[in-house]
Amino acid sequence: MEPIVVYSLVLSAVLFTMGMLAVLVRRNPIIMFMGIELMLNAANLAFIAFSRHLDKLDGQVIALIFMAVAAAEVAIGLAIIVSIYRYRRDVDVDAVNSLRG
Amino acid sequence: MNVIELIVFIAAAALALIGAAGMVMSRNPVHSALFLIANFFALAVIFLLLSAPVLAALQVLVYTGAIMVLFLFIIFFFIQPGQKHAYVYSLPWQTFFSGILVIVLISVLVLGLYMGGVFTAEEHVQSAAMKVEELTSPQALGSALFSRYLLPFELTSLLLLAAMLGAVVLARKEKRDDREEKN
Amino acid sequence: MDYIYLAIALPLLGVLVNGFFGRRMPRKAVGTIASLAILGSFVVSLVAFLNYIALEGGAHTVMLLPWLSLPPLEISYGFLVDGLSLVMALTVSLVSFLIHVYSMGYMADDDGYPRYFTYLNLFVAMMLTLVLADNLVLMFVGWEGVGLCSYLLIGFWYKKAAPPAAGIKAFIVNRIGDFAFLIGIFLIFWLYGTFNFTELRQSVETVAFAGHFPLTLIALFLFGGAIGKSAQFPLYVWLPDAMEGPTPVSALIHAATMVTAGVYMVSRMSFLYSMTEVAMLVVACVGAFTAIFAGSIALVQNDIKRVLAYSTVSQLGYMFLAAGVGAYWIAIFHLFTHAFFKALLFLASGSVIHGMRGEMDMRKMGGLAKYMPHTYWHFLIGAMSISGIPLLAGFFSKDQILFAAFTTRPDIWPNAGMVLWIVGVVTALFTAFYMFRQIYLVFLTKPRFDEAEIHPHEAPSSMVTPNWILAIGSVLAGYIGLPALFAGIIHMPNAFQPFVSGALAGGAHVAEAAHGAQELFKEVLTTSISVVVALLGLGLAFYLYQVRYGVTEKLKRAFAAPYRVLLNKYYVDEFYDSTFVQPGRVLCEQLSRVVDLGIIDGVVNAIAFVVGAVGQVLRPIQTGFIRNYAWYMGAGAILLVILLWLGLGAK
Amino acid sequence: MDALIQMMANAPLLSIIIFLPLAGAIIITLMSPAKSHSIKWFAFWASIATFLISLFLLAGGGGFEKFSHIEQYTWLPQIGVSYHIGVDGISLWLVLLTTFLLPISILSSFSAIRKREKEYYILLLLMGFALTGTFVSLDLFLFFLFWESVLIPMYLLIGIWGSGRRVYAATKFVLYTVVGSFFMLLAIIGLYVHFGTFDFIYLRSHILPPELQTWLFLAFFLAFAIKVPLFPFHTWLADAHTEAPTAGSVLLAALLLKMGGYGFIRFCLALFPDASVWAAPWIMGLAVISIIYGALVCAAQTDLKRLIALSSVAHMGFVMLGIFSFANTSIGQVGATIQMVSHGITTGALFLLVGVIYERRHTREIAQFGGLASVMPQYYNMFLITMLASVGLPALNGFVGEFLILLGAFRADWALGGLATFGVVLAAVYLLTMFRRVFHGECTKPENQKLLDLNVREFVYLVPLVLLMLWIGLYPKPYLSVIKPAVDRTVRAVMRISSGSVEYARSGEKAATALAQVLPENAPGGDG
Repeated sequence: MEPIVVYSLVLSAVLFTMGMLAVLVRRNPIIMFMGIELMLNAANLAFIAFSRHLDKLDGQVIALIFMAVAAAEVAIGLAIIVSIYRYRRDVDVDAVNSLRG
Repeated sequence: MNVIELIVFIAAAALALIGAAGMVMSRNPVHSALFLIANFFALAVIFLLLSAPVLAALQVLVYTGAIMVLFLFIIFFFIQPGQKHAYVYSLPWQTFFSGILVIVLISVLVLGLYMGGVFTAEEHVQSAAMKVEELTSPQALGSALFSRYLLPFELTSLLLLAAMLGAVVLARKEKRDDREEKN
Repeated sequence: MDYIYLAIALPLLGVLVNGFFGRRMPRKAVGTIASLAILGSFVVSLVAFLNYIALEGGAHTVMLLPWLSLPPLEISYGFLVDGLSLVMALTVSLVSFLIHVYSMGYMADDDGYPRYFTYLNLFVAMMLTLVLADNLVLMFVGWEGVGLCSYLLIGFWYKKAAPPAAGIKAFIVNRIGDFAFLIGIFLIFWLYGTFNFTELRQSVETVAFAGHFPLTLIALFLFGGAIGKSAQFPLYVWLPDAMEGPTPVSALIHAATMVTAGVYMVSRMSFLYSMTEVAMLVVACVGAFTAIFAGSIALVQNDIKRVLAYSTVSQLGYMFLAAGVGAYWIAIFHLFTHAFFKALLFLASGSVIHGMRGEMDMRKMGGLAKYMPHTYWHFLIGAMSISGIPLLAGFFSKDQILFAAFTTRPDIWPNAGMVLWIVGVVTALFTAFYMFRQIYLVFLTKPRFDEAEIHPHEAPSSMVTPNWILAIGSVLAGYIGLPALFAGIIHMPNAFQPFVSGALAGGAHVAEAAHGAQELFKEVLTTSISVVVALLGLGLAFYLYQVRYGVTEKLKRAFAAPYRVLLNKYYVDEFYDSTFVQPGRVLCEQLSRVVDLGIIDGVVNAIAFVVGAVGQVLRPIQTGFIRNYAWYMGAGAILLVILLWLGLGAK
Repeated sequence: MDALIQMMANAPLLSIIIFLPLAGAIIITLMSPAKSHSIKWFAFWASIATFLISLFLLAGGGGFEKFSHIEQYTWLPQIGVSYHIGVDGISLWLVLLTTFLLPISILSSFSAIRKREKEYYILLLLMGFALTGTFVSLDLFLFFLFWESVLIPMYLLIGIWGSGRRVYAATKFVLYTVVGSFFMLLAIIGLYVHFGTFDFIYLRSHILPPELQTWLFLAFFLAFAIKVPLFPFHTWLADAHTEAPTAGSVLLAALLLKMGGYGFIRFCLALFPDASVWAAPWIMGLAVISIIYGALVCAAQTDLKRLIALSSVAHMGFVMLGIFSFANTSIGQVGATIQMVSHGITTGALFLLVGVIYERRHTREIAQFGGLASVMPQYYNMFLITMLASVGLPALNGFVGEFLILLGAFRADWALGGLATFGVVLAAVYLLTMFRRVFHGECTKPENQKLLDLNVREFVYLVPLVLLMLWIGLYPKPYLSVIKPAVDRTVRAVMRISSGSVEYARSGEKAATALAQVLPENAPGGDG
């Protein structure tokens, strides 16, 4: 495999992990969203790396579709955050725990 | 893979990593947004290196252009700047376990790559140069989208429509009666 | 004569009429309809009786309707008309008719009048079904039907506390007897395949089983049923309590008809009993023991009806003694005569109670002869007849029983005859004593009550006339079955025995077989002994109660302990209560609370609790924090990857 | 007239009988709850119509040995399920009992039910629909469908219109039955997997090898034993009865319990003969325990309805004893079938009678009553006859069933038969003591003194039951002649196995040796 592909795969792994870290650690939902975006991008990177490696367009098409998905997701996510925000002024994920067992 | 590409790649990778770290660590949401934008630019460059010009452009246009702007828009409008949320972690165990999980994740991924023989495989002989350009050219991608991948393409449009509707419904201002009913 | 079933249909008709319209009809009408119904069945049985004699025809069955017809099992509404069933039918219907007439007067002012006559008619219908049935199951229908009617009639005055309890006691004790009867029925079916008496008789006599075990088993189980119904030793406790019911009921059910059902059943199944020595001996011994046991209790009872109740139990013991020694026709003959004089005694005591405004305790009576001359004569005739004073019905029947017992010689226990005879004679002594004690206490001694306040009066004619008929019956009834000894003297051939024995099995060792001079001598000996004993009893009673009245008090103090035991009926009731009733109640209580609610429900509720508890354990996982959930998702995803990877790796 | 009968005979009678109540229920949903009067009478007339049509089943002529009035339409061909219904001697009387008791229970709840009458009558009609369906379905899938659909209306009936701990009782009732029927579903699927079809007629003619039968039999056994109820599984019955409304407990006692018994005869004996013979001694043992235990527990009850419910446990113990007494005659099974019908009538009547005083005094505690005989003479007579039928007095319907069952049981196993016969005595004990405490003695309590006697409506729905009791008791021939051939046909397989196999040697031979050392082998009573 070409070094460029290998390196980008490694990079994608690291980025994905940092994205997850952001999601798990941070309490501000917006940051969590950014973490998710980052994870998505890492995945895109991996796809494109493989597309390059296998010389097929499939990887890129999927990456493209992922972007659309990501956009949709962000729209909904932020709308929820806005409604939470309007309801209780500050936005702290841990405060919103009324839906528990 | 010649030396220039390597240097560019390393620079971009470094930028990406810094962006990601900055996004995670920074206390001010605006800063983390900007860090993320930097990260996306670095990724765009790497996409170019991986000969995916269309996606690199889209990455810049869609991700940084649309999504990050939306983020910033939300941040500016709804969250007073300078509002430092206390670093007090409400879930003491959460960070510790997350750390463990992250380590496990990274080790699994890397091990997977290693076991998959990624590092040892020999050079992939470059087929004809021309094939690469026309392989990843916008025309090829466009025709692929409308031939083999027509169904996913249409479904994505449907998805976007749904998302739009959802966002509008969720974020609209309540009418007067909703507010009375709420408080 | 194939409309014998009318004898049952008429009383049933009476039941329907009185049952539905009784309340709306005048009292007189209700009483007359009921009595006419019984008179009708008496006439029908009389006609059948005359046909039976005229035709010299043997027994014949009248098939009415199939009842349970499942191919191996054929039970139908069939009625057997033969000597035995006719004698019973005649006795039952005649005595019932007289008692119905008597009840019209006795129950005149009772508010449950129509209900009383409905139950009485139902009783007679059921008794006739029992007597005329041609198969065991239909007999069982009559058997339980009679038990039901005795429950209803004993508990007739349900407002008071005691009668319903006595009614239930009677029904349940009868039911225990019926349990044994049912087992007998099942055994018979699975061994012989049929219930019909005639078929059964043929198959029992033809299918000779090597061992007699099954036959004895059947006989004993059937006898168990008879013990329940005819109040023999273990299951007699219900009869004395049955006196809670109206007196005519006691007269009809607990003296003349129902209690004799057991004797009838044993005689009807005589072909089976005579095949097993053991069962016969058991019947005789139980009969003898009950006779002397009940006789001894009757000596000291103070309630006028309870004395008669125990006397009935004792006389029934005599009948079973006769059946046990193989003299079935004598048992039926004693049953026939007993029906008359015991019904007479009960009705006479009814008149006494009626006259004394419901007073039953003999110690508060006395000197009633001058107030109630008729009733006094009735009572005297009845007493003399039952204690075996010569020339009266009781003498002839009881004497032949003693003679039959005396001469019997079962090879299991050769001198059983002697023991049974002695027991019989002693019981005869008791009988004579307690009957005349009753006469003195009630009629002859000084009145021990305030005459002005109660001013006893003679019973109305509607009660006295039936008693006179019964009195004549108690005198003449004995002459149709004279023992051989007297038959010669008054050349009145013994008509009863040939008439009845057609249906009965000729017991191997029945007395009348050998009639040599030596037998005659034995008969004279036993007869004279029983006469002496009867007079002795009379004299003893005369001495104790007439001559020196005070002495009985001293005797009671002298033999205080035995007197108390006898007075309390050997504490049998208390024994039953403490060994069966109380533990039974506690068992039910425990079963219901501990086992039903405790264990079984406990297990079920425990399972429900466990499920709940498990739910509780898993509850904290849902913390509500999104980041926890995110973490779970992440961990899950990674785990999945690892598993997949391992899986792929493994392949 | 006979043209009408002919037309009726070949019309799809059974489907009409099943779906008419359903149609009635649907129409009632359209009626407005305000007009409760018209709802009540409409429901009543709908059920009466069903009953009259069901009488045409008899008019159709033709013996009921094989299944008659068969209707078969393919329903889910992919998995081999067909809407296959038919009626034979065993199920005929149960169907008629259902259509007969439905109008009675509706009539009896006219004054008893005040709230939400519309839903109440809809549920009652649904009960009729589901019950009739259960008794006539010849396709295991269809049978299971109807079997489960009975639960829903019953659950709601107990849960909403019940009294006291009704929710607990309703849930317990549903859980018990569902657990049982879950195992039955597994068995049904097992059969389907093995044979590829749910059709009962096919399954009946292709018997599984003995070793496979045991587990499937146990699954069916559990489902039906809970429904019967047999000894260890009976605690739901007492709660369900005490808390159910009058009409509910009438249907529950008279028909739901029979689903278990019917299931045993129709499915267990026909489909798993070897397993039935293998399990017979155990089940007979449990049955006898049910009889004795049920009776003893009854004696200690203070609640009238609970007492009658537990008496059903004892009576159904007799039915189970009858079903599983195998001894080359089918007397026991015929007795069990007729006993199911007569128990339905008797216990139905008893619950209606309890309903009468419950409506007036709103209490079921026996201690509250006393001396009712003097206050309500007509009621006293009616209760007396029903109670005597329940005790099993000859010339009334209880005796016919019990006598045949005990006769059969005695042949199969004389010890158990003898013990069961003692149950007859216990029955008298608890019923008579209850009767005395309620009716006899002085009428002391003021509330009891002013109780009114039976009114016309109550007479209308009690008299037919009493007449039926007398008819079955005095002349059961028409009933038995229909049941006998059908039972023989169902039980033939089991008979062949039980007489040939070792089991027979153990149970039958034990009876033989005990009874007679030298019994000639072809004892006259033998050939069933």
